Amino acid sequence: MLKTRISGIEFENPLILAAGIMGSTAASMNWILDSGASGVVTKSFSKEPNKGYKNPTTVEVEGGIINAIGLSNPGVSNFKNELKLIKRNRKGTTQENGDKGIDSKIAIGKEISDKIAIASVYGSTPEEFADVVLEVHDLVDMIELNISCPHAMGGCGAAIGQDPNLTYEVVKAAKKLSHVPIIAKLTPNVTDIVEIANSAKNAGADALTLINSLGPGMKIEINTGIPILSNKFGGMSGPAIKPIAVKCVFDVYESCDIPIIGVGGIRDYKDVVEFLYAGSSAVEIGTSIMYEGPKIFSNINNELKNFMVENNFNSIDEIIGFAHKD
Amino acid sequence: MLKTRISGIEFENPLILAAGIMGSTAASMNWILDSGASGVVTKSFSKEPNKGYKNPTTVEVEGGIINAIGLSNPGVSNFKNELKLIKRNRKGTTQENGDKGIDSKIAIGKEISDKIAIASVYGSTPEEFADVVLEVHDLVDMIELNISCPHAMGGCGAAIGQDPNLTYEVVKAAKKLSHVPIIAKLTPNVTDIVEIANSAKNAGADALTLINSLGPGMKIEINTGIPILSNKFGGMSGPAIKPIAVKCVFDVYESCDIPIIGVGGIRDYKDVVEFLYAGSSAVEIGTSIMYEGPKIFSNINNELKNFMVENNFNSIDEIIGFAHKD
Amino acid sequence: MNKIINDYRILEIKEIISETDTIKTFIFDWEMEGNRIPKPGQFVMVWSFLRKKDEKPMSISKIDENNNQIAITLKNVGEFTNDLHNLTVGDKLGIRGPYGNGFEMEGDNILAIGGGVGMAPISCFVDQATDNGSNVDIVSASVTKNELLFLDRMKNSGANIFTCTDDGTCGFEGFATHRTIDLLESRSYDMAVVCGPEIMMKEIFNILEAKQIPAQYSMERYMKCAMGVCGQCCVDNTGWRICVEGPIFSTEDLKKITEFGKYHRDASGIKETF
Amino acid sequence: MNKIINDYRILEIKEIISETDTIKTFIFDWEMEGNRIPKPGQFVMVWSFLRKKDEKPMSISKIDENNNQIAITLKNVGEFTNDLHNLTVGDKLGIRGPYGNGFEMEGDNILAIGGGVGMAPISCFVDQATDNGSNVDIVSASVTKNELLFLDRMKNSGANIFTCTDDGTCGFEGFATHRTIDLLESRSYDMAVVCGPEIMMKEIFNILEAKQIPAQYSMERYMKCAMGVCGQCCVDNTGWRICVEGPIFSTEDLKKITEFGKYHRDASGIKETF
Repeated sequence: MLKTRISGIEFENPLILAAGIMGSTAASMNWILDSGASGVVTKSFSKEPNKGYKNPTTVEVEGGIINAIGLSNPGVSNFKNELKLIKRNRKGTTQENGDKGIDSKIAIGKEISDKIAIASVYGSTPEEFADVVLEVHDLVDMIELNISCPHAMGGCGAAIGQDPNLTYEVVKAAKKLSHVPIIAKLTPNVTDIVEIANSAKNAGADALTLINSLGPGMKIEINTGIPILSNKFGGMSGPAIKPIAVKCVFDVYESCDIPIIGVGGIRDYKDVVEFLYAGSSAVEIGTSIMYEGPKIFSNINNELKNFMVENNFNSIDEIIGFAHKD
Repeated sequence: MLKTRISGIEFENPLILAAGIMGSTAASMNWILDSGASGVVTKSFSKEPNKGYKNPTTVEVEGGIINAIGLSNPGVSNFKNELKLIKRNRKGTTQENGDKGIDSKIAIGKEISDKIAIASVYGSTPEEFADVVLEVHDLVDMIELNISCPHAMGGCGAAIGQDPNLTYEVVKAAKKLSHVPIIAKLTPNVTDIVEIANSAKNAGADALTLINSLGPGMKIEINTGIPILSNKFGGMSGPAIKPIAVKCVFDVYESCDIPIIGVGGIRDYKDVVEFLYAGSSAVEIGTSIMYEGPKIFSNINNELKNFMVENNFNSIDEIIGFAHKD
Repeated sequence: MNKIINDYRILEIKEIISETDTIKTFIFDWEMEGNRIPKPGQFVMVWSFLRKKDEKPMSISKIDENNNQIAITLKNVGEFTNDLHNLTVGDKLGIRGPYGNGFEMEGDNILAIGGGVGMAPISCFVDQATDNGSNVDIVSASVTKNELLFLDRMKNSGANIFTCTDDGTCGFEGFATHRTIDLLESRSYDMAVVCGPEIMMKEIFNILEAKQIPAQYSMERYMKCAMGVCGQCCVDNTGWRICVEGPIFSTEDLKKITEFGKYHRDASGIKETF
Repeated sequence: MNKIINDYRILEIKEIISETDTIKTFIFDWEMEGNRIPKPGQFVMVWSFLRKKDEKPMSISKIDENNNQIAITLKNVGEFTNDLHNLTVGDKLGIRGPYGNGFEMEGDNILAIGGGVGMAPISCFVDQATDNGSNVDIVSASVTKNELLFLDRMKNSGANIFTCTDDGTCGFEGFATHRTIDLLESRSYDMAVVCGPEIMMKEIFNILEAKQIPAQYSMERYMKCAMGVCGQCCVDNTGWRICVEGPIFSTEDLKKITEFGKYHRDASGIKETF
């Protein structure tokens, strides 16, 4: 009932772990998958290791957090070892996490669908993206291009996704080589996200993830007058950015006919339904893990099923884009 | 102690009513002034009357509201009658509002500073702006150009402020004729707000107001799948947009040397201080009136004074831009 | 920080009562909980999303805490109310609220004056007052007999009803003002509550003022946000917001509302005289 | 929805105690209120903003509910701790927390094992246990006599202290492991709490496991958000977050943490073996 498809790949439900949240190790991603997510997006990684910014890298604000982790990652050659350990084939297997959170009654001993592993990759040039794609495309089911991080250094992240031409070049380079579908993750911090979406589509992107974190924003500590994040500013995520993410999905759905994965502020099944109504085929969940832990995935799946029964929806497909019927 | 100056105009404190909030009548603006604001920005008005969008025009979201009122206003010739009734000269005068909110003990019978009236005007062409400016510049102390409303129709609002050239032309046309300082109010919904700020400055803007509402965003009703606002989307305001507003102020302060009025999500004195630290010379307060009513102005002024005493600040000037010292 | 109630409840119409040829009452289930429990005089914002989308403030005309229901009562006077009059049981509307301040009970001898569909908030208050054991006289006015609202309900409440119709088809022939003057010759009251066309309320205001009877009036203005931010419903010369400081105003308050009985503003803010 | 404590308190350093040549304790006023009241074993994030800006997790080394104070105790081991060691009374730090799960009391006969600055959370727990009237034996280990922490405080708590130093300058000459094996020959315990270098903890783990003594261990990993989102502090093979599911883990939990005693990850996520 909860099944959905993106670019020919089937997800057992529409809930995917968002990039940058508990995605640094196979172990934490497997925990998320055991907790009910149909797929995971890894933390973004690059050709070379990157320590990211000094702390503080995250601070709470009204309705969410702002963060400037700075794309820390161990580099593709180290990270491949993690990718290999993501348990994609789940027939009868599970991991025991005891009372720390996994609903083991659901998982243990059952036939379980395959899970989807999505690598989030970044770089500063089309060549860098291509190099990383080549290294990992046989280890994952899809690749999400991070061309949208609002606190990246040296020409990475939003420096690409705020420019339609760079967006085109990077997506094209990745798509040309990849054995698996390419998803472009876009930034809302542009004058017109539809323009960027179409650049990505024209370059061959199979799907889009909307949106990366908002702003960026900053928080200045009141007693000291010092911006709290060591990078001074960071991308905003959490419940407050949802209206803007939903609007981006709504607009891009009307003007760009490739599947959309919605992300931004999802905390419960109502938020998921809103993103589906707006035109998302699936959603990613990240910051709200802060409030509820990994069990947010099974909780929302259960709520979503109830909602669908009560409202006579037989499939996720029937909900996708519903808000555009008028 | 709370005095601040913008383009040669003295404000008795840094708190100004933001455009679009309780600014449709002289009566409501006088109430706000009696409640402690040093100045008011009117609701934006245009050459011709405009009924705006049908309801619903406002809906609550996490951390604030989204609205698409649609720039409703009675047109400049009607609105001039309201402008004439704003009580700018306050020597010994006050208005009695009894127990509905005004702290009459403060106002009655005292020598009171003059209050600042700021007209917010909009149009779709430089000529329309110029026409409206000419009609009202003798009735107000300053004029704020709304080139940033994210839900305006027909080439008004953000359609201008998202384009550096249109921004330049509109500001230039207004500045050329105006007897009073011209403030450009900018939208955060651009790839690079500093670029727009410099266009406004180069065209002669005396000051900038940062930021207009964010996004826009949308909220889809969960049981019906219908976008709630009749305009489907609207600008987001309220506490959640503060980090993004503060970042805009911070960036523009570093790159564009005209005074900044900060606005976005201010709810208490801490928020005001944060905007001052970032580089605002004054702030505008709007949506938070929803939570506290007009008394928010006197409340914050009192808190702000306490903060300054406790932290050894003798003037607002000492706080402005403090976060840039490093 | 006040919590504003601003999430819509999408509610099925449980029952529709055709009160008169032009007036219908719509009944909804309503969770009576915390600040969701309405006070007489408060209003809700009613969002119609099925046909032409629009949203308007509507006084609550019945608060039934036992059965967890509320009602609104609308006269078909324009596009929006006409759309609503075409709805049937089972159709849905979005409702948010309640908003505003409501009537305050002051004393035991109460005069309640309602003109036309203005009986909506008045009947709510009468229910409350008679439940409390107050003596309530109602002046219920309309153009003609068939337009008199809630007669049975008001009788059952134990209030004394003094009807008046312009055409004399029921009770006194003439306006609410005349009926009120008549009543005041022989009776005295601790308080009055008034709702009806603003011109009527203005005249009642003068009558009650002359007799020094403290009164509360239910005001109506074009409304957008209903949350106290947009400024659309602010009145001269105080600037008060009908949606927050109102819609109920005392005699003393109303003296400061200089536009009372004179003009209101349309959606664009242009003044329209009554 | 859990409320995450994530606002900084900018706190003056009220007192600095030079515990040893390389270890200092910093004392802060702390409002003991709701989920701000720390449990032994919890940690705070300490933001240094005066010189080189950085932020690190630090175990709470003293919880003084009577005087509304907490303390942290740091060994000067690198750039960050060196910066903090150069602060003086009156300087300020940003503190947020407390975070993590803390030790759980299980039974009355307690063995507390602390190696070096690992005594910080252990001493907190000993204070609580002795207050509760439990019997507590402490194995306090360090390289040399001058580096033994909190000796007077621990004596005053009523716990029995069994010191050991690598060079034999105080108590037993040798490691905490040897001292523990010795103790366990003649004594039994309901539970043990352990904090120290991970290699030491791993050996203690084997010793206590052999004796079937339930134990709780305080783990440390590179940390960024401390709010359970960034994933930086997740451990193999469970994925648990040290900042939320930890930092205290039971014997049973620790058996599932396959990287325990083997490796940890640096800021970029690269594994470093111990």
